[in-house]
Amino acid sequence: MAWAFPSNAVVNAMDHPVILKISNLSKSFGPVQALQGVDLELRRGEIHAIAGENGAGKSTLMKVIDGILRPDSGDIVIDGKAVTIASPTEAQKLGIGFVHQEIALCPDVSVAENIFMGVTNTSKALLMNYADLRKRASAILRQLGDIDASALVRTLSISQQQLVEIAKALTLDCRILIFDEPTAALTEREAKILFEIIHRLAGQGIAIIYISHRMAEIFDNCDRVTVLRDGRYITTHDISDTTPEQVVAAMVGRVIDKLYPEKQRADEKSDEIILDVSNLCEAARFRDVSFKLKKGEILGLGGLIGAGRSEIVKGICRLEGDVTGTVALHGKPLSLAHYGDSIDAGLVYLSEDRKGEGLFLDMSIASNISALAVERVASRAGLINAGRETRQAQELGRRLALKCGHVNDAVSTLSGGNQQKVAIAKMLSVAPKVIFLDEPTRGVDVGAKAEIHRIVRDLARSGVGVVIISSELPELIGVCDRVLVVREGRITGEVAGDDMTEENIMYLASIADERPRAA
Amino acid sequence: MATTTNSVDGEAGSAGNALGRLFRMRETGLILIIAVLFIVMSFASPYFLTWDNMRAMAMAFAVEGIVVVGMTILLISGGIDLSVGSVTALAMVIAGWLFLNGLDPWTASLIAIAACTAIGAIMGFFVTRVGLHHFIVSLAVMVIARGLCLLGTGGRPLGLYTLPLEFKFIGQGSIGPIPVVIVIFVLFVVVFDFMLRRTTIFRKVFYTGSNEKAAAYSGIRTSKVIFLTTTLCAALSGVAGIIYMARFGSAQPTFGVGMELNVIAAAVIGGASLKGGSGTILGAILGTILLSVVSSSLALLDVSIYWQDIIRGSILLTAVTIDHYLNKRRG
Amino acid sequence: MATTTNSVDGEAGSAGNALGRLFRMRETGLILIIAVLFIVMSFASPYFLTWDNMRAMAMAFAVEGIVVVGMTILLISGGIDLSVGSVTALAMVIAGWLFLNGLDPWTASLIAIAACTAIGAIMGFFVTRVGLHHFIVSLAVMVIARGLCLLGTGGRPLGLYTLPLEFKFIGQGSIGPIPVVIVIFVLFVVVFDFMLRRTTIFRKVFYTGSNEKAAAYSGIRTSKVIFLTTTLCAALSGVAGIIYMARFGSAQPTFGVGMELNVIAAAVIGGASLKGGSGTILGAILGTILLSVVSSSLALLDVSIYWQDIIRGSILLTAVTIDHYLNKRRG
Amino acid sequence: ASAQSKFQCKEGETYVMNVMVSAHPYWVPVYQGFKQAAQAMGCKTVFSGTPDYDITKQIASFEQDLIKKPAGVLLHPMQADPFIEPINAAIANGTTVVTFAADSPKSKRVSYITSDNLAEAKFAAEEIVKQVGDSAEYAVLENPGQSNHDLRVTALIDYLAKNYPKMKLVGRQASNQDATVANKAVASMLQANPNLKALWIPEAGSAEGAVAAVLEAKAKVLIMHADITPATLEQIKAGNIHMALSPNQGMQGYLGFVATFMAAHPDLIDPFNDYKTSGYNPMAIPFADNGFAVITKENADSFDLNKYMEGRDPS
Ligand SMILES: Nc1ncnc2c1ncn2[C@@H]1O[C@H](COP(=O)(O)OP(=O)(O)OP(=O)(O)O)[C@@H](O)[C@H]1O
Ligand SMILES: Nc1ncnc2c1ncn2[C@@H]1O[C@H](COP(=O)(O)OP(=O)(O)OP(=O)(O)O)[C@@H](O)[C@H]1O
Ligand SMILES: [Mg+2]
Ligand SMILES: [Mg+2]
Repeated sequence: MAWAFPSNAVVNAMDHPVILKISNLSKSFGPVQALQGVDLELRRGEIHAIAGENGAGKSTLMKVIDGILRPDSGDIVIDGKAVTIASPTEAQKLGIGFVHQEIALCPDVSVAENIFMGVTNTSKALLMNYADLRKRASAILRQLGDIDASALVRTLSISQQQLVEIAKALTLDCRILIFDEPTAALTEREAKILFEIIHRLAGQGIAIIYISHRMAEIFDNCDRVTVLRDGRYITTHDISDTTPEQVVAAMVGRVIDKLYPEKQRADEKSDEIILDVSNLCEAARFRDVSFKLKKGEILGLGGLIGAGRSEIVKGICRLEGDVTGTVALHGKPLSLAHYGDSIDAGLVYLSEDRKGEGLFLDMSIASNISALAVERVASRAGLINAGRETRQAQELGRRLALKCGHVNDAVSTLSGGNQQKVAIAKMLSVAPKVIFLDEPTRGVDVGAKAEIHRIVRDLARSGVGVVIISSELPELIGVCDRVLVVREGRITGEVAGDDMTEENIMYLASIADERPRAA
Repeated sequence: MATTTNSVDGEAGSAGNALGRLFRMRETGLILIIAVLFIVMSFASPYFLTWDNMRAMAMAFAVEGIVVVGMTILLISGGIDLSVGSVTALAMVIAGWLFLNGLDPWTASLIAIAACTAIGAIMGFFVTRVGLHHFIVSLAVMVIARGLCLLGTGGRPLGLYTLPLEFKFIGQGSIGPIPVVIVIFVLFVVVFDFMLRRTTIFRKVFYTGSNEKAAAYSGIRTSKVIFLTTTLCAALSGVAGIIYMARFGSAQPTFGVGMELNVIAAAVIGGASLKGGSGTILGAILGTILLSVVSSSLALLDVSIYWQDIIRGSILLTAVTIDHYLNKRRG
Repeated sequence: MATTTNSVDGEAGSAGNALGRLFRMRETGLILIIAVLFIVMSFASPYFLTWDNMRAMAMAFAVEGIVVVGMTILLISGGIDLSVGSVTALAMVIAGWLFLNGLDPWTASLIAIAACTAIGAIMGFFVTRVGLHHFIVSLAVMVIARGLCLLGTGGRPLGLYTLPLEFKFIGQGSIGPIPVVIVIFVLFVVVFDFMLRRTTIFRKVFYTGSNEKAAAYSGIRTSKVIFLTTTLCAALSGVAGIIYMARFGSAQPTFGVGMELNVIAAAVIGGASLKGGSGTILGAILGTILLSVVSSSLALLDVSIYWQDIIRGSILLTAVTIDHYLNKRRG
Repeated sequence: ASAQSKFQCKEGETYVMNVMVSAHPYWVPVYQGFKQAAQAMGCKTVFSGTPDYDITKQIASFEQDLIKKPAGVLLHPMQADPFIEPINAAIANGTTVVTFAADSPKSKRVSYITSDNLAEAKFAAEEIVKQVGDSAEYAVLENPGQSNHDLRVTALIDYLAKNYPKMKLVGRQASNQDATVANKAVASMLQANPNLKALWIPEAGSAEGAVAAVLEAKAKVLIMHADITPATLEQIKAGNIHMALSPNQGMQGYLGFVATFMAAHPDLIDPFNDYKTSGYNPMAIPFADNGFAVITKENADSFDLNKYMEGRDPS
């Protein structure tokens, strides 16, 4: 993917009045200074991107605007009037809506009720009108994707939950709408729909704050971009006046030359098969899945939301479901009964749901990282060596550019992207033979993302089997040597080399049942 | 659609007729289990299906059922209250003491209920403002309220035989063939069940209990919700205390020891989660009925007391296991 | 840039000296509160700071402390056990009955502990295989175990005065000036505290309790962990029952009613979360000590029994509030 | 047998004994006495009540007894006033009610059988003075809220205060029939009062814990308690408990049955009084004392309940 994107920004947004002005805002968590003298100016009808590395303070700034956090100092001016926003309720009253980076939905409650939770809260009506809620929820959901409004949220996949979270914000009658990495869990197609909606809202005069680590999105859709670094305000530019390279440089303080690592070289190609999966079936979710993973290559799995990619990989690792079929590692068939066996055999899986399935939020960074195999930081007698555990965390943390206070702090104090890094560090803490990465760079900043890609490539070179699931097509294309496309629980095609284009993958993912496999 | 709706979110689900809806309800399993128990019992004892026995059984759980209502709502919001037994006793003691000191029983009862409500508010304060856990706060209050009962009575029950007839009517009277206590109980259950399923205010209780953060992000003042459910539960315990007083014509400082476990068990059997976010009044009341019918049946059958606990516990375990499988099968 | 962020290798700044570490410990608040209580009491009563009184106070919580150990571990794994009181009594009854029927007391005790372990395993089965909640399973078992106690004794305490001296030594003997009971208690506490902090097996208990799904996604067999903690808690209740038997020289079928609340309260005061994932043995034992010292002090000062509950509850509430603020301030 | 005697039940005539905390061993010999009298008169008996310490449940079980239309119920009402209406309703519906061990005096129950708690307390007080002198320190354990236990304690304290003013009450702790609680309370009492000479405990459960505390502190304290359990019996034999006063449970049950039977058959008597015009039950005995036993080392062997129950049916 090239860096140059045509800017289709709404040019005249600059003439619109300023709706939100933040100046000199600071916020600290104990010793951590998350924001320091930050300024931000938001105009009516503009789409304003915020960029910054993981832990730069983007989410913290948004939480301050939404009244979730109280700033230590600084002013917030809305429509020329200084305000203090003490709670999300007050933010709502001021017309501020917020799509959170961390999905915050009520699992025991229906999709429709979740979407209208804020509305119900302020509603003057005494009684619930479920039929009406469902109707209105269905109408909103229809624009976004296929989700049953009366399903319980707990039954949805993480991407579907992300869509519900977006739908929720759309119901609010707001003038400022914040999206904190809404597309991290979405595929290209859903993202496109989302941008259509965002442009429509901006056209109606709503000011949009848009946070993302995907430069392409920012340059395709936004009018201006503000960059934060280490909790400080760096710069604001019109999109038309800047380039992705400049933004990235402002974010990280240096120039990142290469976004994706080198692909597998021809001379590295090998016919040695690391993993051989054949006829894998699971009653409801996937059928007849067969593929081979060769030494040295990075294999990608593409597909739409709900295609069943995660399910297949979890099935291989015996994490979920009643799976039939065979899995052979280095030619030896494995008999796995439990994920523990998979880990012992050398198969590990990074979950796409880091909060639900990946991390122990209340526990320390170090003990999160060692969770996959505590034995590795313990003596033979089974005694944990705290020093070794700390060192392991520090080493892996450094490798992944983890930004944290101390490795003994709780994971919950980390920014979203840094939490993702902890989850990846956990995978690397064992020396796996095959590593399945489900949306590995979800919410990870450009620099760290490049770093993760490089690590993954190194792993592949060293003989570790790597399978990546990503809904971000440029990533899939940029990193993988070969991509299998999954649709409705079946592998519908395979692309490699020059056939790896967004068009081909999307085609296989959405329409084609049969298409001659690319060589 | 109000009464038989899907219990999880009060929503009717998309498809189907009344029968299908009944089958999908969370409570169906319990209803079936209780029905089986009734059928078995009516064969086992000729006295079981008599009006007098039904009345005696209903009287045994009716007042406690009001506390169950409060506890269920509190559990849904994510809280718990161990003090219900003590607070119930305290309501009796306060009202009884005031009455013996010359106040008319109605005013005395109102003051007692107000006092219990205040205790609930204090618990709510410690939970929402100070940030302590419900368990430990209500445990402390349980001990304190029991102490107040002892202090107020010197440990001796207050004889309130002189309560006026129209007051005793609450606890001892009948409307036609139906005891007033049961009428009051049904009223509370129906009203709160309806409110919990249908009103916007009580839906916030579900949101708060299911994911407090998500609720807060949607602008719901979750501390207020938790404060109110905590207070409501204590207030309903107070109401129960007053009805008990009218029924027994006395105020017993040791009343309700161990009631909390019974009440929580009923709610949990009825589908309430200790983690918050789910539960229904109907289910909780069915749980109460199940526990009560089992106890009453064992007494009616003259089962040896040395066997009663074993049988009671086993039936409880069996019932929740069956209920669990029925629910799992349904989805 | 931000002051202490960025430093993955922050070991240096914080590890610091022993004093700093002590101050950062979760348990420091409780230690301070207990210390204050000791100081106040030693002024209030000349008998407080005597060896005999310390010994008497320690004896008062030592055996229950063993149950607290089991409960804390279970709570950390996300479970709860209401049956500890009944199971403790059942251990006494089984061992006592076997002894009276001619078995030697050691074998009898081992069988009793094995039986309690089996009960724990059954609870574990219902929780992990059937999928019921700990609360309801252990409630049913609490009732059943109590029933078994009654059945085994006909409700009558078993007089075990004839227990051989070397067996009674467990409960009544001293090693030097220190009662054996306290030695056993300290042993259990030290061993389990160490294991919980240091061993890989017990670390998995934390993972499981903190986020069961994530633990499963880390390859941990969470059902096995929960099964084992449930079993362990029941087994330790059995051990406590045997020590009580040796100490009192009798087996009482009604022993330990209400013990569960006390034990859970101690663990929670000591920092265990009812949601699982956190807690320490040391903290739980400090919680036990706090509760016990308060009770003992009130008795020592001969406070009117009508005031004791009120004062006890208030001190409890005050203590957890102070502890909460101390922890919050520390960060 | 020729059913000539009028002191004989009709076919199926049933008498119920209803109690709370029905698994408590106290009821066991009472019910044996109840049954022995019933068998002598060809009557059926049922032991009923609630295993819980819960008045609502006891009332429910009492009302369920009545559904089966027994001839009479010998009732231990957990609380006095709550039973007024249920007892009166029972009598109105043709089931007679006699109370025992605890009363519901404002109800229309026909008779009340009990041991005299005041007499027990007085006896205990005299014994304490006899053993430790009339100017010693003593303490009591309590079970606030349970009337007969309250009576045993307050009566002893009042009696000593009135008759032996130099006796000094130095400790009053609630133990609520729980051995561990009693153990803790007595341990603290002993610390606070090195000169403690005597301990009066209104029931046996607490006594078990108290003895252990006294032994653990190696103190020399005279322990006396009411009621008896196998464990305290052993302690009496060993000399660690001085004496126990136990209501004569067998007679309580026997007398209880007879009184209930008589109350159900008022036609057996035609006394010289106004019952015909006033309409009360001519068999009424306002209060009958079943007496109490003094248990010491010497006679302890006769009070082994487990031995007594060998070969007997508890239900
Ligand atoms: N509750 C908290 N306690 C302590 N530190 C916190 C807390 N929340 C955030 N921080 C710290 O504040 C800093 C900014 O975090 P923030 O979540 O705003 O980053 P971000 O820019 O949104 O990063 P990302 O791109 O990874 O989402 C980080 O160093 C983070 O560790
Ligand atoms: N616990 C569950 N119960 C029922 N259905 C589920 C469950 N989890 C996932 N599904 C369904 O299984 C299908 C496959 O989901 P999966 O998460 O594997 O898709 P995916 O290809 O990984 O896409 P993405 O992760 O981007 O959503 C979806 O239709 C999803 O709704
Ligand atoms: Mg963020
Ligand atoms: Mg997926």
